[in-house]
Amino acid sequence: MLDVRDLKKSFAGFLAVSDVSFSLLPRSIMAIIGPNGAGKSTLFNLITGHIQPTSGRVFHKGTDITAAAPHRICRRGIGRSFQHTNIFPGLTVFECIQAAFIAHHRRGSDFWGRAERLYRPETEALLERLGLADKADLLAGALSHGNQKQIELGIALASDPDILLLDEPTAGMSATETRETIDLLRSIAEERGLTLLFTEHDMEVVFSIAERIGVLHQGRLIAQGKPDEIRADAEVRRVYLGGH
Amino acid sequence: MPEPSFLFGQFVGGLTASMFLFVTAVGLSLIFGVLRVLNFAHGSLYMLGAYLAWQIMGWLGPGPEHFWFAVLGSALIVAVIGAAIERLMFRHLYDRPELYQLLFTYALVLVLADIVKIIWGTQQLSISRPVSLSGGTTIFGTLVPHYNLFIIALGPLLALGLWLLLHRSRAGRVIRAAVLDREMLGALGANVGWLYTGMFALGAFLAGLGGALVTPVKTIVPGMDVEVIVEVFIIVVIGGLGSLWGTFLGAVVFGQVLAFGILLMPRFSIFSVFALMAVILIVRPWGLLGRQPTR
Amino acid sequence: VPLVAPMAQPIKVGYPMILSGPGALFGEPSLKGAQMYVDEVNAKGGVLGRKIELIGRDTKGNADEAVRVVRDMILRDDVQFVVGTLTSAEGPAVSPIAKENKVVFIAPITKTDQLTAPENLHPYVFRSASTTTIEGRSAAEIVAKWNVKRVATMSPDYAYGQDATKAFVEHLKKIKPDTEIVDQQWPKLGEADYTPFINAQMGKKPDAVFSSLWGGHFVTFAKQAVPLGYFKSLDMKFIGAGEAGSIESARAMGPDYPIGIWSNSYDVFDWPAGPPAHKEYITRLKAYTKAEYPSSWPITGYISMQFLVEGIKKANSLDSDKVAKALLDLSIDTPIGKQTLRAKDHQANRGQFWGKMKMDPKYPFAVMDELTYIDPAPFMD
Amino acid sequence: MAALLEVRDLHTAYGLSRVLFGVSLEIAAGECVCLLGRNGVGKSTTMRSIMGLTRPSAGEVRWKGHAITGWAPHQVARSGIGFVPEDRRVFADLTVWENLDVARLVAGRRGDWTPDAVFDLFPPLRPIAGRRAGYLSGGEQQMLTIGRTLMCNPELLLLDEPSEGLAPLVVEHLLQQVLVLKQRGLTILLAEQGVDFSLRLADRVYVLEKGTVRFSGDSAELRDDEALRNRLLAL
Amino acid sequence: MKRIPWTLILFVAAFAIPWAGSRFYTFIATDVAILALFALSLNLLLGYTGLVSFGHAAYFGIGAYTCAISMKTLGLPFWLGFPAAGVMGGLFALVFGFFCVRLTKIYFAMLTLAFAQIVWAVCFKWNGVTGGEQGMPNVPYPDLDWIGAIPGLGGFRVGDRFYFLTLVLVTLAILALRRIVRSPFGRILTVIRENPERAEFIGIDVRRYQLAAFAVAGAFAGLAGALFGIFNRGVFPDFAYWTKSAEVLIMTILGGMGHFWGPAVGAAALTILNLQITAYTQYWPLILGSILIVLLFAFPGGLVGTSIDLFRRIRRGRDAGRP
Ligand SMILES: Nc1ncnc2c1ncn2[C@@H]1O[C@H](COP(=O)(O)OP(=O)(O)OP(=O)(O)O)[C@@H](O)[C@H]1O
Ligand SMILES: Nc1ncnc2c1ncn2[C@@H]1O[C@H](COP(=O)(O)OP(=O)(O)OP(=O)(O)O)[C@@H](O)[C@H]1O
Ligand SMILES: [Mg+2]
Ligand SMILES: [Mg+2]
Repeated sequence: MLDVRDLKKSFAGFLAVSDVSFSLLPRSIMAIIGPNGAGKSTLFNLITGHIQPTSGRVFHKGTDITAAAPHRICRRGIGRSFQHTNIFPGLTVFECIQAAFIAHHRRGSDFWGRAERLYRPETEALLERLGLADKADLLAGALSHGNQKQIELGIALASDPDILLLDEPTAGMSATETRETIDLLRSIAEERGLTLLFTEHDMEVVFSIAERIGVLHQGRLIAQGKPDEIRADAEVRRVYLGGH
Repeated sequence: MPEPSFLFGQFVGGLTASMFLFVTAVGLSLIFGVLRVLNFAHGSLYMLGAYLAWQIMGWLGPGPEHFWFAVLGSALIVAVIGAAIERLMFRHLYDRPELYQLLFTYALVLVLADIVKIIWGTQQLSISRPVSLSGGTTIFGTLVPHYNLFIIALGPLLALGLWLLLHRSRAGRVIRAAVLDREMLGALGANVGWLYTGMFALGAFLAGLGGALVTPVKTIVPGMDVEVIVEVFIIVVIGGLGSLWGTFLGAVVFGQVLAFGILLMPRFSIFSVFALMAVILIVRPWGLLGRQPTR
Repeated sequence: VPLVAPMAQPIKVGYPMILSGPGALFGEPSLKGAQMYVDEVNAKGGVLGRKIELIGRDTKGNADEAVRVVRDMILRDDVQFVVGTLTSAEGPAVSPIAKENKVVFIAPITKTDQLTAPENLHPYVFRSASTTTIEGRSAAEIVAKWNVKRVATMSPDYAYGQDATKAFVEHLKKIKPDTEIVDQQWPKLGEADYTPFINAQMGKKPDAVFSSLWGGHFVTFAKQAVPLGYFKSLDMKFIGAGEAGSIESARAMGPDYPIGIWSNSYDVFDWPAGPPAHKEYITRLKAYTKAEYPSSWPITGYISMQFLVEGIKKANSLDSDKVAKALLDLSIDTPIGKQTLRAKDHQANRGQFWGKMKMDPKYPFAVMDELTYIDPAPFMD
Repeated sequence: MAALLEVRDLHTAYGLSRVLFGVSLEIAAGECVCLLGRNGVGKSTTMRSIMGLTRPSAGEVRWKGHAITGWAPHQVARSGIGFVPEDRRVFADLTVWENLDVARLVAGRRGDWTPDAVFDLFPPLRPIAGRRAGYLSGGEQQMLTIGRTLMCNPELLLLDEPSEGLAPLVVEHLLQQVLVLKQRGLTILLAEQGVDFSLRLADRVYVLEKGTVRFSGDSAELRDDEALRNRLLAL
Repeated sequence: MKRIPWTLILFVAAFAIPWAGSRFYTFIATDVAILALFALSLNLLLGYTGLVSFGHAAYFGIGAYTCAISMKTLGLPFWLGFPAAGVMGGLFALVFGFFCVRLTKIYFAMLTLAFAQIVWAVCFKWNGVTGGEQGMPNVPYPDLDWIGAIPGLGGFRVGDRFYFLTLVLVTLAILALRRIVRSPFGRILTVIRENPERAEFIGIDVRRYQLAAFAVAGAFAGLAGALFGIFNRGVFPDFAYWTKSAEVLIMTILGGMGHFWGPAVGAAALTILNLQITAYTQYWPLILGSILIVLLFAFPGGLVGTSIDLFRRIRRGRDAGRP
């Protein structure tokens, strides 16, 4: 599905990501964990075309997508959410999600249709599942931090990707919302056969849904494996997990 | 091939023009740092500086070196005016979209232009060069007026001073922080209000200074506000917004393009600066020394 | 049917003029001059038994704003005549509006030949101003008397500057064929920095220079040129058209004025050899504007209003067509002498004062010496 | 003993949308109090109202017995209240060290905090002291935000979701350090989603719901009573 | 509650203006209608795409010259000149926009300004084609006899007839614009305005859309310019000068960028204010500037935005008062 080979990124001499390789199987759920500043977000940014790697390649279904423009990568079916909330603050919650549908279905070259009439049922259904239905008409930028994270996720889901990259999807969500989000992710992944790659510092979340875990430390992938293997890994415990 | 002394003359001429504009432009750049909006009214402050310098000369009466008092006095008055504008009006617009602030500065241009007209009428006014600098020196076969040499020296000194203030002093760091996140700096305990007033006043001071200094080589007329504003906009933008040395470089390039542009394409000076800006921005989208802002 | 219109109804005359920005320097005094004449006429009981009401309005120096303002005055204020406009874009822009609305339009300042060129001429447009042709040729007449061969020009690069310069060059070559044009500099209109042009021109070592930099542009130019030794290098053989010798410019520069150059002006407040009418006019103007040294621009407004009023008198009617007819070949006595609107091109034989600038101990600024009013009639065609 | 900070019947709205409907709470000196509640109930708004960043429409905030309602944020800050916002508002173009230095400079309050002390608190920051803050990873920014506020030497610390985005080890470390701070006498108001984290740190909790206080009591109470916890926090 | 067809009412009211008796009203209405179209076209960039253009007058000017040259110099009928103005405005916007959309914020604004000034300079200097700085006076009116042939409209003078023509064309153009901003394309533009970076990650080719918006806005500005040239009976380099760009920017901001009709209201307000003030005092800049400042403080969301807000507040207050 997604092949990452020897990916390397240095910022003015500082190696944020170095020689990272892994592959994602279709319909798998993988978590990337690691200390702060390990290079997780940078890795995501490299995969989705946000920044250009210093060296290394990324393949999607066998095609080289290294350094392609973000919108092209997105159109290939790779969606993502951001660690810092990054939504459309001046649109209503409903419009945010609807816009993602419109963009996904490439209706943007239509100068004459009526945007408001498009993908209403889909949007409503998604909002319902996100638990944002009652906030549909509020401005997205006026929502609380946690709610904005939910929209962030919603926008990523609406573009109906095959592969979804989520950067700390539940950070800032309350315990309840976190649980709901996990359930949602799991069920959507199942329904749509989604491949999921995510980072998270909440170990409950990680261990409850990840099928595989990669551990990044100082830009290197120091371990990869099943959750239990990772939990048992002494090095991982030392640099990251601590008492967990 | 033109004679070297002629080329040198063009170079010095261009440099003089650059440094005159730099004084004003760097003020605009400072205020931009505060407002995040190009202040249309900067040219009006420049014009006020020129008129006030003339006025002070009138009050002081004839005297060989009164010019310097007039320059300093007018720049200070303009600074006070700038501070007043910031505190009484501008401050209430900070939480509004930038374009509304732009509209405000535009309205200010109208108001100030008329106030100047009401006070000083539409006469052309003029100030002579200070006696101490009225002479000239021949360098490489070109006569260079002393006043021009003074301006050429003043520009870099001013740039250096401001650079030290903004980038080498702790106060400068606070200012840069305020520009990045006004609200947060306030929550850390900074009286951002006064900081802004101070910055605005400093920017206005420089505008006034620019206007006052230029009087010995230019006529003081209504409309000099609009004339200068476009030029300093260009300088600040081609240099790279927020970059002090960028503004300096922008001014130098601007002056030289004008000076040598007329040799290559004598009748196209009307295009040259805009063509210059277009080319620079196409090649370097953040200006000569500007940086892409961090998220 | 009453034979005389009721006294209460004044005759409305629109006066679109630049009243803001740099052009206001000329527009305002021009309007003042027109107003002064109107006041004088009204004090004497008006014309055809009616008073005149002058409506001044700012054109902001834009052609399209001028059009808007003129329409506004015609449609809303019901002005019956339009006198005004300044730049060479405004005049021709307003002309079609005058034609469309059948309103007599007299241009007091606009110099472009275009305004009254045959293809643009229509029954309602007139000009009491001088033209670029007149101005350029007058200068050429003066330069022809100098002992110079290598002549250069320094003019703003737009219609007025180009046309005046062309008229100068062509006329000079005609009357003094051995002249050589060695350099032509074209700074853009409103140039802030003339140094490059000055340097470039000095490099060509001309004997004399013609310039049509006007108003504040000339002052800025001169302020930058003096310290570079430009005028000295020409031995003061510099002739500045565009009213470079007007009191506005002279006063602005005070003792810094390049003494010894030649230049022109619409009017001078001290014309020793002038007719009594001019002296009286200046006295009245001083009182009216409360200025010790009155501006040289009011005469533009004064004379054009004079033409209009005399035209109305001659037509004995306010009807546009009749007034327009009456204006043809109308001669009037202005403060600066007899002026005639030629029927052929609706153009007055309006010349200017030319002279050599000198410092007079009586005044704190330069004034004209060897003052001559050049009547353009001989070389208008 | 009188409360160090007292919030009485606070009402706050953003434009037309009303958010707080009469929140009251008290914090005694040296105490650590935690605000709990689902997303969007008004935790951050309560803190912003205390700081003066959002002006409450009614109600009162008293700090050491003085009413500070309506004070400008910088006045509140200088009187000794430090605020760590949830959205990590670092000064992006300044380096890590400069961020800390600026805070010290503008706060105008004396105290023990130095950049070095902050680096001891958050060791990952030390090697990147010269990096521009905008380039930092999410967690690094979070550490910097907390450290920066400490540089102001506050007496009361308003911590809005301090553990968000921090790695487990760092969270653990932070917890220990905050406990140390607390022992040194720092008073803390915390808004936190990590129930575990907050209950270990806090002496007392307030549970908010739709802009009002639904429950207040000892954190031990909530910690021990799972049924109560589920009822309050997992509605 | 049934929706009130405001657009239709407005159109009918506007159509009735020539019957009000004074040619002056017709003249103002023509001016306002054309400038409203101009401002609305700018708002496609400003309000919908989040692109601040300081050089929108360029396309207005290009449209004006295109139409004037085709009618006066080439003798083509209006029915060719008018669409040609739109096409040329759009084409030039496409070319200049190609470079501009690579830039952001003020850099974008300044590059648009640079191109606009170059356009202005060309108009100013190209004496042979554009008439140079004196422009091209005497642009002919289109053939309007057919309007006179319509029953009920026979009695009107040419200025009124041109107004009818303008009104119909402007209305059609505005309806098209409105359709566009409500289309999926328009929605994508708003998304870009809100967060261009994020937009890329939902698969939007941001620059392409920005360029498309720029071209569309340029085309409509060109149409407005064509009408303006005829209305003014001449085209001048000033049409493309930066002060014109500033003027239309002010109209748009003043009226309110957040609402479709905002810029039109701004255009009307500024035009009428300007006309009234200049008629009564030569200190119009002082008065106009002061009024602008007052409006700025009194109407924080622009004229339309704030009015709508106020209306909502009142309605909500009334609803709240209900049992
Ligand atoms: N543009 C940049 N220039 C310099 N250093 C950078 C830049 N971007 C990121 N870094 C550094 O690269 C490292 C990796 O950052 P990244 O955001 O990928 O970490 P992360 O694993 O996502 O951490 P966290 O869990 O805290 O979000 C960090 O130390 C960061 O400071
Ligand atoms: N700028 C704003 N404009 C309008 N409403 C706002 C604004 N900011 C917040 N709100 C609303 O105020 C309510 C409370 O927000 P607040 O940020 O205080 O919640 P919170 O409890 O901190 O939530 P979270 O845990 O998600 O951070 C939310 O419903 C939100 O929609
Ligand atoms: Mg990260
Ligand atoms: Mg919060």
